Amino acid sequence: MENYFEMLKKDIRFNEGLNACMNCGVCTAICPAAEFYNYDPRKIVDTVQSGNNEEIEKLLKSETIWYCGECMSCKTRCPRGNTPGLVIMSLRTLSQKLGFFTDSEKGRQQFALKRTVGANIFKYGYCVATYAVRPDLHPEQGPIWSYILENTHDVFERLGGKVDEYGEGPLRRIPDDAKEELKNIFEVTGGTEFLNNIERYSKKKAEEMGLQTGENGADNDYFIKVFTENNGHHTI
Amino acid sequence: MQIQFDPFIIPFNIGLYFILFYAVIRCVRWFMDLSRPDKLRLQRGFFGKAFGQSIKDIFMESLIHRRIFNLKPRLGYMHMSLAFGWFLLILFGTIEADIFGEKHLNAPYKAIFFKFFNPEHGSTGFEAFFAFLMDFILAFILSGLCLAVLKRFSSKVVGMKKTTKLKPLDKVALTSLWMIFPSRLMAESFTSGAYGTGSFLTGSMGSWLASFLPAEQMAYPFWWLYSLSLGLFFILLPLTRYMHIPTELFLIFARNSGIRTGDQTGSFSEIETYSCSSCGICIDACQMNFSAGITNMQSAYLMKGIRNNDNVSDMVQNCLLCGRCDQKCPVGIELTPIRMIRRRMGETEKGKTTLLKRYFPDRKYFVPAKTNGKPVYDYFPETRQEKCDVLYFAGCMTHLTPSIKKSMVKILDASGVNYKFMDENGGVCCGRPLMLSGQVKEARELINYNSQMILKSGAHTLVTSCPICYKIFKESYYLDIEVLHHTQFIKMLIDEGSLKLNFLRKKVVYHSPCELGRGSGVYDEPKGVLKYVARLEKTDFEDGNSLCCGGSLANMKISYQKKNKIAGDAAAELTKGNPDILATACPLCKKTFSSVTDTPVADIAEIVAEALAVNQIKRNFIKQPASVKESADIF
Amino acid sequence: MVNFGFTLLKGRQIDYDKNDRSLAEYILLQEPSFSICFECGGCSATCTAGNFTPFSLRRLNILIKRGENEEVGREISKCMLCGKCTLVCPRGVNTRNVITLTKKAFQKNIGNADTI
Amino acid sequence: MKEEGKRRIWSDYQKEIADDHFFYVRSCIRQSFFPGSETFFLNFMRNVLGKDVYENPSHTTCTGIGYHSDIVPLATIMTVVARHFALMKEAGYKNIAISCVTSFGIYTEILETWKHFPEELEKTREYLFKATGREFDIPENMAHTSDIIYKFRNEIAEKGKYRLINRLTGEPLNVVEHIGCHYAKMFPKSGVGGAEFPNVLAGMIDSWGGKVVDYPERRHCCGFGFRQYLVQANRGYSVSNTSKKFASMKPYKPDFILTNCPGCTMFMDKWQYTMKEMNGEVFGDNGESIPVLTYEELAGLVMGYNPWDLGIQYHMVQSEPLLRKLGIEYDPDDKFRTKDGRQMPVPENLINA
Amino acid sequence: MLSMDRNIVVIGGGTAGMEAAGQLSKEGFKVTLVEKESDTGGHLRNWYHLFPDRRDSVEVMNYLKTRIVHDNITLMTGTTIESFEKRDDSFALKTTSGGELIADAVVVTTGFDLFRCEKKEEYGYGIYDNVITSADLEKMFRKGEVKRSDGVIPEKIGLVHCVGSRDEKSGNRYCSKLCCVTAVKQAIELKEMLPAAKVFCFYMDIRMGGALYEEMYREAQEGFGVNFIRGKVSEVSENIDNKLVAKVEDTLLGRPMKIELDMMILMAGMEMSAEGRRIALSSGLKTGENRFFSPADHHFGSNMGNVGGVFYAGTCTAPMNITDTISHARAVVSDVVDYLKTM
Repeated sequence: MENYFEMLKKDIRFNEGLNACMNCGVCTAICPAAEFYNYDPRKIVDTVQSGNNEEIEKLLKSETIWYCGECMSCKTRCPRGNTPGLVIMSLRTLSQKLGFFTDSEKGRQQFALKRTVGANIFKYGYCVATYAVRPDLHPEQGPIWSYILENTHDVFERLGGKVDEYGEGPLRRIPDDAKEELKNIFEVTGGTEFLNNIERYSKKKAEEMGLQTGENGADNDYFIKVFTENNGHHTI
Repeated sequence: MQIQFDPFIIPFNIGLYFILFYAVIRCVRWFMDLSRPDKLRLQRGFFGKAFGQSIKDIFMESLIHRRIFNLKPRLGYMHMSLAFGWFLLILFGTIEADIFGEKHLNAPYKAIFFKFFNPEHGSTGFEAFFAFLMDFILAFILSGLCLAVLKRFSSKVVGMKKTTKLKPLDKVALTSLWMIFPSRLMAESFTSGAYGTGSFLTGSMGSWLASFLPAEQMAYPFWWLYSLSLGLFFILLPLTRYMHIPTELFLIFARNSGIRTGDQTGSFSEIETYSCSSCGICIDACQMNFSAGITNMQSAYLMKGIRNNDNVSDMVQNCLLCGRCDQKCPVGIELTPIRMIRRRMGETEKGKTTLLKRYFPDRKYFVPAKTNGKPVYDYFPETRQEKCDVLYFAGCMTHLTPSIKKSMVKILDASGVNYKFMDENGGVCCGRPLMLSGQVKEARELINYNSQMILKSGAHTLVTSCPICYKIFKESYYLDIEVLHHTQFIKMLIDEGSLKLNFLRKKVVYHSPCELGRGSGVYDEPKGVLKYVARLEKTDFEDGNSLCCGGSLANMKISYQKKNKIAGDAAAELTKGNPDILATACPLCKKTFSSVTDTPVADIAEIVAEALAVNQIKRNFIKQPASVKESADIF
Repeated sequence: MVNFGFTLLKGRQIDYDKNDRSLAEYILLQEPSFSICFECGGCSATCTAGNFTPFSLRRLNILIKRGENEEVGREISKCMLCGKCTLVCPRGVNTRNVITLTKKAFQKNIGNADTI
Repeated sequence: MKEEGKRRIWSDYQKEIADDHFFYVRSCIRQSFFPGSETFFLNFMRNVLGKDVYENPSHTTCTGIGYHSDIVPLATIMTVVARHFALMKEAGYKNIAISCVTSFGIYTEILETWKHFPEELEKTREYLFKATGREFDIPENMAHTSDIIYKFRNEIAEKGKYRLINRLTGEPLNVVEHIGCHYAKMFPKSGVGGAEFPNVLAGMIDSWGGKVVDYPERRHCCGFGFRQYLVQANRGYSVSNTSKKFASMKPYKPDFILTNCPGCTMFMDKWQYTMKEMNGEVFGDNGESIPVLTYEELAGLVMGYNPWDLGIQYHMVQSEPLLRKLGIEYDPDDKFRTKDGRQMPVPENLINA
Repeated sequence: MLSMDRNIVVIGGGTAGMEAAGQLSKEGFKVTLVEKESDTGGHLRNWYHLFPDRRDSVEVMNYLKTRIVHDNITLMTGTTIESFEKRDDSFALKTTSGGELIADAVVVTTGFDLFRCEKKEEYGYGIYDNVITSADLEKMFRKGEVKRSDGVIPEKIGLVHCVGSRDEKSGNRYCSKLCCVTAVKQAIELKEMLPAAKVFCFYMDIRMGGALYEEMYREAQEGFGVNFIRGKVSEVSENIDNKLVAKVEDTLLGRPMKIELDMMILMAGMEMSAEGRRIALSSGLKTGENRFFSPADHHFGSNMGNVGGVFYAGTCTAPMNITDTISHARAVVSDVVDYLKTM
């Protein structure tokens, strides 16, 4: 079994985020996730700093590390200058590198994120774009949203938008060479590999679960499952 | 020509017939309430050979008060003089009346007030003999009465440290009781004085009184007083602790017919509570009282509380259940079982009592609630147990005293039996503590779980180191295998020669644990083992009389400090003779004592392990590579 | 009615001021030693039940003090009353009485005991 | 509550904000949900204040949302950000103006990282060169666009047509300010007024005549939580946190909410709709919901711009009640018209409409 | 007899300074005791009762006052030492008023400053009316009335341990050692004064090292029903009925907790005094990572400075309670004597 603690130490965010923790609990006290999930950032940091490999592996395969919302409120107050948020991020990265993320319901959702946000980045050069926010996946956006999507051009034109046009302005089309550069950056920096990794492990899991993933997009059983499934055991 | 009737006898007659009538009704009610098998038992007991025994007991206990005598002679004498004396007075009074009365088989009052109706009686020699006899008995009673009166004011007189507190009606009844014999004395004396009859007591007192008083006129009011106090006493009797007088008769018959308290209230436990004479011996026996200074929960008070239908739940819980009071109770009431029943009943509200209710208490007897199937301990793992001949169950407490555990393993290995350690890595509690706290349903779950384990082992013997576990294994487990406490097991091994033990030149005293000794009647094996390996010395508290270490799991209420006080006092008593080791056979006793005495405290298993001959360990070590732990070093 | 595919969640935050602490008060009254627990965890470490399930008397004590009676109700019955906790407690807290009193209180409906 | 105490803290956190020549980077969310805000910012800076704000069409997302959804590695996002610095260098700019708070957080974090781990900076240079052949410098000044509006808040107050005074009562409006977590919580020094009592929005509200509400959950996250919103199964977390905030601000009867993070604006707006749908709960005074504005929209209103050109009609919670309080006269049938005045269909069941 | 003609300057007229001056004068040295304030006594003046026996600080103060009444002692109040330098065997000390003092040895007893709780922004000291410090509370005790700013008697009071101690964000990594016992002492006094009030201590660890401290802790639990909650308060705010709302994790439950308080008391930690820092800089005295003077040796030289002839006593070297401070101040004398013998 690899030494996960050593692997984590290779992540600078981990070194940034973890000095010695004295379990004072300021992080949990104001953590939005701790208020609604069975979750305690303090305990995660404590487990990690113990360096216990089995425990860390459990963590990497657990739901727990996926509860954080990365609001980073924990960084502000820690009297020891830790950032539980960063520790979690490094745990999540490692969990995905090792393919452990598919062991947990919340971890599997990375697939959905890759298929939406991940895809947007290459397709539009944006993480989020009006036309990519589908009302069927976002009922909470309310009636105004479908309205805007029906009249995107008119709405944006009046507000100075440049929907799908080259040049300056909100929601302008990103020039292809820029997208190309973005792509290269992902290639060079291992971003692409990372995303493929998620795709690969998810497909493996999907097979186990006997679900279709499709080549891309959100319209497949596995996506729907991970996007909507909630076993209700995440909170009290 | 004699007078046949006088109005002053009316109070007496009313009282007498009332109490006779009342006693009959109560007895019938009690009989009706007995469970069917108990009814049969009683019938068989009453008309069977148990009858003789009962009569004997009634004579020895109710009249002579043998048990009290053995414990506290002066107190015994007091009770005896009153009970037995009065009995004789009535007996001979009746005979006298029968012989000298104008006809045979007179109404009772004739006997009681014989002197009034036959004032001249006592002149002839044969009459004089009777007169003397009656005076003598009266004197006998009065002597006891004096003690009783003194006891009220200082209980030391009868060798008691504490005496029971009274409620108002008791006082009235008590005074009426006290009035009976002095008034009889006065009445008879005056009458004798007037007619120049009477023997050494009434006669001489009478003539002296007559010398300066108008005896003729003085006598009559005292006859009234005599009759009144008798009547009043009879009528109040059911409301007071004197109810124990008639009740005890019934109790003796029932007990001798083989009826026992069992685990639920019923007419037998009610009879028991009414049989308590509040003699206070249990109060003296109770360590909660004489060590911890807690003086509101002893059995006498509990019985009274139940009779008055108070909320006794706190009283019931605040007890070590060491059983010393059962052991000492002169009436032989099963006090601990009654407490246990009360614990199962949980909170009981103070019921309101009307006068009628107090003469005829309502009979809402407690029956344990039916268990709903839903398990509480759903988190227990699957039961699994390897096969073996002997199964060893250390018990929770033993896990807190690892040296006992080690010693037992060493002994078992040495003995070479094929055994398995049931709770080596901590098992499920035996259930006794839950039982003790009255939570039967929960306890049953643990019992079932452990039973499965035990059965799966296929063992023929179950050995445990903890008397608490031992008791419940014995009582509530329905196992068809032999259950032994490790002292019994070791004794067996020694007897069959499969343990080679050295003799330790050590002076040892033995503290018999409540659950093992009084609780399960195991006294001899532990002492036998100790005699075999060391020099066993006697203490002032042997066997049934042994003390409680104070650590008892039965008491949830007592504070840590008071527990320690009890433990300290007990340890001090036991180590008076400066033994080398204070030996016990219970991990809890060991733990409790260790913290309060400098004398090394050791479980018998540890001592035996220490005495184990080295070569034998080697031998079995080769024969059976079971783990041989280093010996528990306690010396 | 729109189906959003999610709902509002029940908070885990202890709202000290909204909680009902009558249970704690009852126990403190009946068993004063309850107040001196300094949460060392000795009881939980030796606990027979704790050997099989995440049951912790230390935790239970605090839950009672905070008035988190619902969780207390869920946990309390796991105890087997074996008494090891009482023996190891460095402050001499009468732990078993705390448990029994809690059960008793719930039977008396002190501290919204509807939970058991 | 002692105001001077807050002022003392604010004086400790006076970050330096450039005065002119900004390299402008857009926000995925702001441009998708509040295009009018970005447009206003640029117009206002360029035309009203006559500043030089340059936007390079080929700048992209910073991939921040991807990064915080943990699907984009650190090295990647650092390089993407580096590319923007490169574009900036090529265009000859030294001051960067960031429209998105997530981006702002990312940029700050990355600069800090490079400070502590220079080797990372070097690695990024190599990556960027390898991928794009570009080179970059670290910006001299970095500001979130709300910092810039804050800097010019008094100019706006002077030039403005309206003040944040309730015309009906004459009282200053109760304004709840919500600061995006990533604005200063990670690096208090990077935000105006620090992390605990940020001044960036409070300052605007102050100088425009409003009254800031300090409510218990002021510092609580809006509930976005990236993956916690982006995946439907997790949105319970998101809406629950928002409802917590709203429950806490409700007693103060806020007239509107001002935010500096596009995400927060969107959520606090849309979740009000959701909560209303779920259990009929509304948090504003007299049964209305609370309008949520971006600082650009507010500045626009104060400056007297046509509300409909700012795009506030495209929130779920409509702002007419607020406009009335402010005394802004608006043309109802201009509300849903195209640029060239063509009437568009009128959307239904909006809130406060 | 070596002492007669030797003068020693003691900088700082707090507990340590007064005791040291008194002891030195008894040894026969000429002592100049310099105090920047108009009166001696330092922090002791602001304290009400002292732990563990809760004796009135005034008694100790009176004792110290009598110590410095001696012909050999020249008391210079309202005087601040600018800096000093060693000229071969003696020292020249410049006062801010331009004067100069010559001394054969210098004893620095500049003491400590209380941590400025404003720096812990999330607690809103100086912003929220009813957030006060341990020192403020002592003043209230002295006045004999504990009230909220609006004059209402508080019903729920929280005491926060470790404010400005063990906290990187407020620049102090060390433990101030006395806040825990102060908190417990004040909790008890609060309960005595307001028996109806509920008192909460928010702690990370309870460090009750001193004699009879642990007993006080137990007393607080057993006798006064003070609630101890393990968790560092993370954030304080004010709600509409201007009660304080504290957010903390009940770390022993692993759950976040919210509690309304009428009053919150911050246990301000101890820091090297500004005076001390200034003198350290101007006169080349070594200070440690904790910014206190670092003595020549932690075990057998805790009174000696890095410059021969400069000595330290009391809390200018580390947080200390009155008892230790007085012992430390007495100990300095023997070091001074040894040093002057070699001159």
